[in-house]
Amino acid sequence: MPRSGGVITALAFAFLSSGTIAADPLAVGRQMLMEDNPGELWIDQGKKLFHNKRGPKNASLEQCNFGLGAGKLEGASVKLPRYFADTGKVQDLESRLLTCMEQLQGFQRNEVMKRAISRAGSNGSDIEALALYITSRSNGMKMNVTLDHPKEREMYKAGEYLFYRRSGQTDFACVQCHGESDKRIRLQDLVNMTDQKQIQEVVSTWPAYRGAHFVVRTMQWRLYDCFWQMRLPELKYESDTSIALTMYLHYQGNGAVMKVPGFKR
Amino acid sequence: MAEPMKIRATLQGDIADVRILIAHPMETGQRRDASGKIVPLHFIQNITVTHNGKMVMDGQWSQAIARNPFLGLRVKGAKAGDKIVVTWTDNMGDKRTDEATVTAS
Amino acid sequence: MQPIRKTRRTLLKLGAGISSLAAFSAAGLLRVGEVVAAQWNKGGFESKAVDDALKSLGVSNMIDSRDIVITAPDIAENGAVVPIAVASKVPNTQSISIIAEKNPFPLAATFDIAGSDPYVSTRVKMGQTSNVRAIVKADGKYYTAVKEVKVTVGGCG
Amino acid sequence: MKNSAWTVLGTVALIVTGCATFPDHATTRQIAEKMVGEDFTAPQPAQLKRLAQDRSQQICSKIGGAKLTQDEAAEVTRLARDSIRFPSSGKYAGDWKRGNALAHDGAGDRIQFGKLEARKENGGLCQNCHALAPGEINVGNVGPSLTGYGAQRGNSEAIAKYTYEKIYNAWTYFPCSNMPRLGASGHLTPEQITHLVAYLLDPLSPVNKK
Repeated sequence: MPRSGGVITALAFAFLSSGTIAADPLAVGRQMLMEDNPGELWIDQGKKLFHNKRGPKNASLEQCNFGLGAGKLEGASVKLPRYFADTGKVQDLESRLLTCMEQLQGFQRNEVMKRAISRAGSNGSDIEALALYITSRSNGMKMNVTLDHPKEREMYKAGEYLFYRRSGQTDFACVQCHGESDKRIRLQDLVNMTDQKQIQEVVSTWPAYRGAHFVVRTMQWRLYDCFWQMRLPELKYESDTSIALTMYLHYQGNGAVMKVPGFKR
Repeated sequence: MAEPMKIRATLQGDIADVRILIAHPMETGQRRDASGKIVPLHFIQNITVTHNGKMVMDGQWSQAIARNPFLGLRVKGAKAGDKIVVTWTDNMGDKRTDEATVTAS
Repeated sequence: MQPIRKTRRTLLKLGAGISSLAAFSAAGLLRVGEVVAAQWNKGGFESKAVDDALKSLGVSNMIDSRDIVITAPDIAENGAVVPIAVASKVPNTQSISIIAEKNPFPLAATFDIAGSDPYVSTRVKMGQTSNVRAIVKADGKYYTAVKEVKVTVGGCG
Repeated sequence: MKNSAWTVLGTVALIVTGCATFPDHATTRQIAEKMVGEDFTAPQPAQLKRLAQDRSQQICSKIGGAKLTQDEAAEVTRLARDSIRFPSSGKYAGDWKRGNALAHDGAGDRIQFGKLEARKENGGLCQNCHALAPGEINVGNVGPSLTGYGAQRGNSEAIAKYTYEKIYNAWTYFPCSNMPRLGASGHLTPEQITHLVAYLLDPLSPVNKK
């Protein structure tokens, strides 16, 4: 990102000399926002939340095992979701975080969960900052979700099934909006999640700073918000449905090079 | 207590490309919170940037600057190791100063 | 940097009508090498009309200039974060101001420039589609350029 | 997928992962449907029924873009045709001005933070997916452009009836298309749909302006 400096100035004077404007009327703004992402302000906050002693047990999260061993964060998020023997469950980053906050720090899982998705225009939640910090430690690494355990394969297939499962008064499944390229809802570009390049762009950019909400959003929020827009009931935080969909999407996006935080309009 | 700014200062020739991100609500005084109460006007009014102690930009903002503000500028005559110091002050008297060192790109 | 805070508070107590730098120097409050920000242009930032905002900047006559380039999206997806960059090639540029003409308070920012390239990039809230105007002060004269930014709400809301 | 993995993968190391079997469709379905039953909340228990699939939705949930069989297409079409209820007024076209507002309204009936979106009526959602009046920027393209819809087709009774049916239940003409069955699902009332028909067909409507 620091290397991209001056692109905009260069752009400005390119316009000046040629008198032309970029063909895509949205592109200039998107590039300008992407270059300097306020989401980065939350990385340090997440780092503090991870290393500081907190909660009823006055402990840090340094002993949390995200699958590669206690405290090992580099390369952990690109292998998630995965099966964890200690909980007997397939967990994504956020549900694993909850497990650690509960077991290591003594937080009440339900209380943390209630606040996990912050209100727009707030300072964001602990989970949002932590998820961003932990994922950022895998920046530059490739998404590499595997399906070694039978439960992981179950989750993957369930996620695929759910991606295509239509219901509700809009008759929508995920694929209705995310099955074709170059489509938009109003002005918002829709990612074709059946296209490998495009799904890679998705899985490598969450957590992301959401411009309209001024906070960092996570994959759990992204899925929750889709179901809201589909007029379906509220998706429970860290539910199997959310983890199955994440499993399916992350696996489809394997090979994507992580670069969080993303910036979403 | 204000959160630290994120300041990048990268050398391009003899110009330091300075990019500043600030955690600040920049409230317009018109927005209502979840309970329906007006959130009071709260925004950065002054922001200064110095280069090795010399003021290079002296900015004044209204509440129209976006939440979690960004400021980009280009400092002439810079070299690696130079000090960039940024200070902001808001209408409630809160302020924050952070610094960065110019790095070669 | 605590002293600045104190001095600014003092400034508030001193009230309007006193030139800040002169007051500080006279009171011996200004330490050598200390950097003091410009006094905030209250009249300009609280103006509801573009003309009043311009007056507060000292503008009586503006010259349209192709040496000022505004980089901003033709269409902003999110009016709450509209990126705007202004680059000036007008010689001896002293300050750059940004005005979003249809905002309730049009004057968004003023940047006095000394020793930095006459370039500034920031992000502005815009309530609706509007002209964005840049005002450049150079050698005591005022130059201007304008660009329309269409603002849409976006999303399915 | 399973079979090709068996035949293609040669090395022992790869077989450890490669030979692993995926649950079959019936098992997957059972697992996933159980999740759907447990993983959502709603302010009113009755709203959880939104997650239940009707027969047509089940047929239309093909995995990986698989094609409908002829029988399936026929069944979805028949169910769609049978679902259509006409407005009590007997007129297909209502008030284009109200239709204009509805077409640009994307809200209504969403559930968030334990609350149902409080609205007098649901929006028509059209703008989300369709270009409408000429020159509008903030329009989607998931569905075809409707700009000039009436100007191109005229506003005969037959066109009005077709348009009404298409909005009421799009699957009458295009089984399992992406378009919601807005009337059949109860998202829009028959009266609201007549306003949308007028908006699309009336020569005075912005949609049909040059």
